[in-house]
Amino acid sequence: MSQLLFFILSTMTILSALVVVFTHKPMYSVLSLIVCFFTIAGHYILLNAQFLAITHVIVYAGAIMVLFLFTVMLLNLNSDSDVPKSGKLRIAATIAAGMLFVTLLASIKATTLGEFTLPPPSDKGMVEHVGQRLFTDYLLPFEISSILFLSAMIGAVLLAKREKN
Amino acid sequence: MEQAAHLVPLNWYLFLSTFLFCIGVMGVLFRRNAIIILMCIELMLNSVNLLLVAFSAYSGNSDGQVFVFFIMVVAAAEVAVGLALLISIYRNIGSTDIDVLNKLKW
Amino acid sequence: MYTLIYTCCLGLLCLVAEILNLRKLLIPIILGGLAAIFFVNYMDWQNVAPMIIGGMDMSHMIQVDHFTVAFNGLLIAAAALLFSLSADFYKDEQHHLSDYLAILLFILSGAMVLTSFSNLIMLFLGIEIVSISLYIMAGSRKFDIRSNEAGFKYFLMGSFASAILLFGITLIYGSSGSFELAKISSFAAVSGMNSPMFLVGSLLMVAALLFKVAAVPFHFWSPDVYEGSPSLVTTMMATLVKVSFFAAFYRLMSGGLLGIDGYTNDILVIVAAATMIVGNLIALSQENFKRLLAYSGISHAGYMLLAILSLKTDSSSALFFYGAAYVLATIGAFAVAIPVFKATGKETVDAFDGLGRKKPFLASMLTLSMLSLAGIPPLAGFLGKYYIFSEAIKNGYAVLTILAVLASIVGVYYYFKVILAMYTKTGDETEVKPSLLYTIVMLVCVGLSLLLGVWPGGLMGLP
Amino acid sequence: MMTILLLFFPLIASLAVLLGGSKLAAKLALGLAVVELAITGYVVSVFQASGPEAFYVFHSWIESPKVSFHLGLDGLSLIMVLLTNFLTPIIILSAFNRNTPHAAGYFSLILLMQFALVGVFTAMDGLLYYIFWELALIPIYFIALRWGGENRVAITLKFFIYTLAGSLLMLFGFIMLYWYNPDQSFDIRELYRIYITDGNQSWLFWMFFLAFAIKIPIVPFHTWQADTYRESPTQGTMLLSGIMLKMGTYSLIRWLLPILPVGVATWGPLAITLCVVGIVYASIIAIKQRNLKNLLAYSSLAHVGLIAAGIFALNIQGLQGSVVQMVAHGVNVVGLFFCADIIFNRTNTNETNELGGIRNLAPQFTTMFMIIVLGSVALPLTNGFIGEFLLLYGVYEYNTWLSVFAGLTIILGAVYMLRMFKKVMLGETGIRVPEFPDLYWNEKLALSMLVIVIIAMGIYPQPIMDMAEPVLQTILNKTVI
Amino acid sequence: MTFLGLMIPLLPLMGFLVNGLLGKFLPKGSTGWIGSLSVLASFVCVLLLFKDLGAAQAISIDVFNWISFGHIDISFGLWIDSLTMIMLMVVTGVGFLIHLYSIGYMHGDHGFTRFFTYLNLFIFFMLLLVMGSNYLMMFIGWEGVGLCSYLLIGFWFKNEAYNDAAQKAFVMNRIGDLGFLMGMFFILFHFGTLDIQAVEGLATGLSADSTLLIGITLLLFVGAIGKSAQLPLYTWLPDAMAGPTPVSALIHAATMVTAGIYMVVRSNVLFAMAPTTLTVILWIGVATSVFAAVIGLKQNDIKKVLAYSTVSQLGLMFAALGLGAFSSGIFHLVTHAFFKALLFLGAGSVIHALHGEQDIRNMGGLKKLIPVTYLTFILAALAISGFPLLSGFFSKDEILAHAFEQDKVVWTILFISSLLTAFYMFRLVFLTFFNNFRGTEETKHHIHESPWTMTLPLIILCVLSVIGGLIGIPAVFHVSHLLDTYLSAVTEPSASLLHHGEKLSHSLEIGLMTLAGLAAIGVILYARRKYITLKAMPEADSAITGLPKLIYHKFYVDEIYESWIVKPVFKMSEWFGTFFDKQVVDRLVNATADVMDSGGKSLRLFQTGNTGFYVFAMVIGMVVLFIIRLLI
Repeated sequence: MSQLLFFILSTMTILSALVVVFTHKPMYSVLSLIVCFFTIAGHYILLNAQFLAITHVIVYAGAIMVLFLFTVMLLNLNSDSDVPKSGKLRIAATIAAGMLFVTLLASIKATTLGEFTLPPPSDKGMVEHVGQRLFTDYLLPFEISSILFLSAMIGAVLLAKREKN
Repeated sequence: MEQAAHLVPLNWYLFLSTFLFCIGVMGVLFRRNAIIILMCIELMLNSVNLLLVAFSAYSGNSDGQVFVFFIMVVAAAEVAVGLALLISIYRNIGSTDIDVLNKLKW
Repeated sequence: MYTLIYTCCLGLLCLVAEILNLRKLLIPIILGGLAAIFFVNYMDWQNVAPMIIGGMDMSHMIQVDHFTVAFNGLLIAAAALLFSLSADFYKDEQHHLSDYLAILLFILSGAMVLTSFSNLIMLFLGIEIVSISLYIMAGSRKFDIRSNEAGFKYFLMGSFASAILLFGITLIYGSSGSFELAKISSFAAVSGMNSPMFLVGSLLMVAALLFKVAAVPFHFWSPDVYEGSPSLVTTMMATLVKVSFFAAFYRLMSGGLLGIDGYTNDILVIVAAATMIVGNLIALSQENFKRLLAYSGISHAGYMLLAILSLKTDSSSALFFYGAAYVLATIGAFAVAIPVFKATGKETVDAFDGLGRKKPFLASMLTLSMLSLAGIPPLAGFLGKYYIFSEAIKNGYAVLTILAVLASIVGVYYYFKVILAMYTKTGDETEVKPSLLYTIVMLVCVGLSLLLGVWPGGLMGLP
Repeated sequence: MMTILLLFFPLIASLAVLLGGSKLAAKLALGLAVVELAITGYVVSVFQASGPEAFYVFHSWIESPKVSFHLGLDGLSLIMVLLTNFLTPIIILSAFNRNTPHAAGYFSLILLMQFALVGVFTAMDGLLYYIFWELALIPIYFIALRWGGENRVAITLKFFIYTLAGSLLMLFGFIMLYWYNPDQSFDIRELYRIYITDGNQSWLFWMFFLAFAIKIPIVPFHTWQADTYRESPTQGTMLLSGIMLKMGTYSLIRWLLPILPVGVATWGPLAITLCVVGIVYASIIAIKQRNLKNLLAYSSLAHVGLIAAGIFALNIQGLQGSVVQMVAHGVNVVGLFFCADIIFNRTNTNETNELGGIRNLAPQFTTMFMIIVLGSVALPLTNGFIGEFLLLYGVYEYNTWLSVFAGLTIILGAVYMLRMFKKVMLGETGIRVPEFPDLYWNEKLALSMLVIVIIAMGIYPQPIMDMAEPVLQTILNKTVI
Repeated sequence: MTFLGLMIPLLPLMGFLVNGLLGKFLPKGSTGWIGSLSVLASFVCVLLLFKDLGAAQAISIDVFNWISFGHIDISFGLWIDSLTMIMLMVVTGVGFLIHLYSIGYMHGDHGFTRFFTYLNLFIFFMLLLVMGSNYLMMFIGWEGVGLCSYLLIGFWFKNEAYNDAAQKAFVMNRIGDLGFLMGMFFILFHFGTLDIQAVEGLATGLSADSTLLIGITLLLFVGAIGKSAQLPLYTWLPDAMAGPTPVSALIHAATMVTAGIYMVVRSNVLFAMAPTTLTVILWIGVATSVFAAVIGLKQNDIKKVLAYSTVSQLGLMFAALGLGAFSSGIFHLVTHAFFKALLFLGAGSVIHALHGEQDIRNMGGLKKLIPVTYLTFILAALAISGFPLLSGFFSKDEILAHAFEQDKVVWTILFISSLLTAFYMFRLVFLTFFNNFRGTEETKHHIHESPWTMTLPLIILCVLSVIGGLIGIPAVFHVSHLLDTYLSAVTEPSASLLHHGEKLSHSLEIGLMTLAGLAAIGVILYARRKYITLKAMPEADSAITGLPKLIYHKFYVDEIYESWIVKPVFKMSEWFGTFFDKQVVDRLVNATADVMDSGGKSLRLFQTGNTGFYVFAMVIGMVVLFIIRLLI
């Protein structure tokens, strides 16, 4: 059952990811990426990370992808403006990525992870636990990430604001 | 449920993530449209997230999950800045094709 | 211990100052603040204690030690010099001044995270704070296509590298079960070599960090970004940021991956060799000054990798000294270059034509900086180079060191190209007038370069 | 204390001249250089009584890679310092009445050069020595670059990079020595004692030899030389040929022979062969050189080749000869280049074909020039003879046939020097010699000093040899394996 | 006596210094007198010393320790014994006369002071040469006189040819000097000292004719070949006639060129112990003697004839040394100094009278116009030709007798050579002084006898040439051989080492002398018939053909040297300098830089500016790193 679910979700994930890469229309890419994110959220639930799954949907599908969508529409991008790379480069890209995949797998194939088993469901994935950790052990990174946000915020405003030349 | 999940080896997640990661890499190499490339990078980040959660779940320690939060934070910040840059570029050259960006070379 | 926090606060203060209309006082405030932070940092040297926030010990996130304090001191000093340059540099962009300065301060705080992290999450956050801020700063001249291009290129490749870094972190986490450097280190020492996943993870992390320090073959971003970015940002990238990344690299390798150095070092040897060769050779034919320094920076990265390679015998002091010498020389060079660029409107080497006749003082400052970069005694650059070579030889990298020696001979040629332009060519009669702060920065940088070259004193062997 | 004063006085002088402004520069520089010479004279006068121990200076300098500020003045160093400090005022004097632009910078650089040279000759710590060695390159480079001839840019850059290439290899060699040294320091006393395996000595030899061979220069590493000499301003050429080359030969004696005896034994035969081939090669080339400065450059190449050959002969007469000849060659070559400059100053050319008949117009100059030429062709009772005699005898003891070959310099030297003298000074008045005022006071003074030394040393060289003897014996004993 | 010994070289040195440094402040003309008187004073010292110093005595003066290194000490020392004494007398005596002569000869010359300066310097160096107590001291003098020779040959420096001649002399001497130097190295290395007396003492401990001794002596002899103008290094001497005539007389006839003879005699023990070397010397001397005499037959320049005659006579002296007859060599050296100096001075007087004309084809009939010159000149010519009872007769016959004792072939050749000498000398005399003047009337009008400063030395030398033989009257006349006896202390050690042939019987010796005398007279008469009676004239240059042309052009030796040695060296210089050094050695250096440069230029093309490519390269780079890691 779980394996079946895994397979279904994985197939969807991979297919939607491939669509993101191969489709000509940016809009399709965005949409299929959203699909992809939803399937990943499914994986999270499978892995007992319920809070994360929610957050994932909210942040990615809800915020990031909307941002993408806005941009695509704001810039009025469509398939006409999207010139594909030449054939040779596409082949080269595929080969390079393929080689990366092969070498990565070849390098870690010896790892025996099959013995790992999923522990019984616990509250680890629950908001209480995660929150607890986030505000104790991970307090410092949490605070520091605010600096990151602040910086990004200022930057985004700085860059995207329309100004007179 | 738990019985069934039991049967999904961690290796599969590793494989899936790696594959997803490489699709993302391929997308970055494959496309010229900056927005799509950005999306492919998001894809790569998500593959990492997936793997982290899987590791976290299987090892029963929640550090991985917490890390994913931070990755999301960073991803969001990155996207915000990236899209802002993109807009700024688009205003100047009217294109999101990265091949047009070759003033600086050699 | 709290320098990091104070720096962040200083950044916030900047933003507040904008609201309070204190724009004119910004630079003095920052410089004063940095001085205070420097002092705090100095006090830390005497009394290294764990960081405690809200009653919680944060030493699993941040580990303040002598290494940290030393590098933080260097970073703060570099930042102070850079801020001194910024007053004049952003004269025409007053309305964005506080934004820029805040971001620059955030970069400094990110860099401080990099020198002190003891957890991969802090490493990641530090890198991202620095990188994302830099994407912004690189693209901050938004009507300048070149700046756009620089920012965006840096952003695209940087994000890509971040993804790789994350993948590496994940694999390490998967195999060692922790993000904490100490635990990773003990895992690496015990079973690191037997865990392929761990090794692959390390390799991916190393690759990502090599990207950040612009080592071949991950260096492609750096010339383009250096050239396209506003000069001050370029200066920052070349100095503060580069050194902080190296500190992070060193910390990661020595604090976490020491157990598998047999695995990573072969890779680093190849990369270091390629970096020194490629950086120096391409720099030979550069006309743009910033681009030239970018390639020179690549080659310096190659030399600094020698220090990373020899960390078994604690080469941190060599890395530190080299970094200090490099920072001083580069800032000194840019302190001359920025006013010259402004006056001539060119950023090529021939912008300096005839400077030796027009402004002998400026020319001599730039000359000394270049000589220090080229590693010629009695300037600090020489001792730095010597120190690093010495460490590398001690660790048995004799052949690589010979290569480094030969590469640095090539390096002399292009540094002298600048000097020759100043002294042997005649340029147009544009008046170059650096402000007082610039002059002070030059004097400080060059003076310190000379002083450190003659009297390295306690700075050698510091961390 | 005296050593420190001796070393740093030129540096202070250099700064003083730089700040003193261009109008005063020449006089100020000369005055300060004379003071330095006086200090040297004082040191020499007390040296006999006090011995070298009185002049050792030792301070720790850098802790972590142990570098000490270790200066010393033994006989060998003192001779070299004396040479430097004797020639510097003369070099400065030679620049009088020449209207050098930016005089403050010029003389300041000359004095800075003096500082570096004294440092090279007194440093007794490997890294300290190396720092001075490279430091010496900078002022001379800028002297040549800013005040040099037409094609100076490319030529001086080549010179700089070429010599720097050698030096960096030496740096590498020093670092290797540092780690071979169980106590891990650069101190010469310890470097003299350390054990290095034969294999390591063999390749370390090249690290040092290349540096010195480029600086000296020994054929085939000499191609920077003639061009640089020609393009440098005269004072630069004098510094280069008169003193700076001696850095190489001095270093052979001081650093290479005692530290790497096995390396020297292994590669010495090749080195000495190179030197001797270089002597003949350079002498032959010199014959047909049309530019006076080029000719002198090649002649200098031949002479220093002999010095190096004498050093590699590894016997006391070779070493003594090299020391004497270093001084002699320094004095002679400075004189020769000064004469070339005097000619250039008046005729605006150094092409021998365009000169001639100067003897008639300037008899005093001719006499001085003649004596210096004779010194450099090693006529007995001039300094050159003592040196060449000892050197050739040293080479003879090493290998008879090599000495015959090296001895060709006696013949070829006469050929090119006299040919040059004839073309430049004798015969009908040359096309570029419409009028030729005889020596001005500064020229007369400088040349007479040189001439006096040339003859005095030729008649009574023993003080120099006595001074050098103990040092050389010690070093020689170390080369015995 | 030490004081006197020191004064001998110091006086000319002082003359040199005074003239050289203060010459231009002194009244014009006084410098000549200063120069001359300093030499005269030196001569007086020599005479005083001679009076005090017994024949077998010697003084050694160590002035100071000159060079010492390791275990070797070379002192700046002087050594005066009977051999030195003779040389001193010749050098200072003849030297003074020539100085005196020069006052007249050089009168009015632009470089009058300079001339005397050089001349004094020469005397100083020549004195050092003969007084040096060790080989290195001798070498100082040896090279020093070479220098003065160079300066004086090129005295009239505006003339390119003169400068070339001067340079040639110096360089050729240097070739010999290298041999001498190597010889010294051999000595120093094997004996540990350069002191002549010590070396001789040590050498006697070696076996005779050992390789070492042969090596040493041959190398020293190479030096002598250069200095004394023997085959094959003689060509500089005829060219050296470019110098003023007194110079030719002093340096290139009487003193410097005989330094080689002196050196061999000084080291006679060494040479006596190396018979092989003696044989070499003998044959070189013989060959030079006849070769130069043959060339002398066809020369038309009055000084060139004398120059070749000098070469020939030097050859004769070397032949004597080769025969082991060291004192005979010195004897001829002394007499030769007298008459050859006289001949040159006479020639100078002629040239002076003719305002520089030197070609005998343009002379003739001068005997009435310049009678003193004529008379002294002809007596000197008779002396050199071996006219009975004149000085040359005795010294030459002594050598011939030695030759006859040991080797008839040598005797024959030398005999022929001396006949040739007689012939060309009288060809010279007759063409110069007899018949009618062949120059322009204008010139003839101006011919006048020289002033007394010039004629006085002529007369004194003439007297010496005539009676000089008295110091060496052969034993057949039952008078003691003064010179032999005087020198015996020096030559004794070697005499015992040499195995002389059968002593000639008195009758045979007298017979040989008679034969030589008669033959000389016969040749003179033949010359008289040819040049006075038949009024034969040397052809104009263009008319000379065949063998005479070969001789006239000195067997083209100069040309051969020029094209076989000088030109190739110059070509090599040219080739090395312009091609090899620049295009090969330097090109290699530059090529390194070029490789770097082009490497950089091609590498930078990878920096395309295309982000896609950059990322691609990163990925490939990572893949490569992985593959490397997988494979290693």
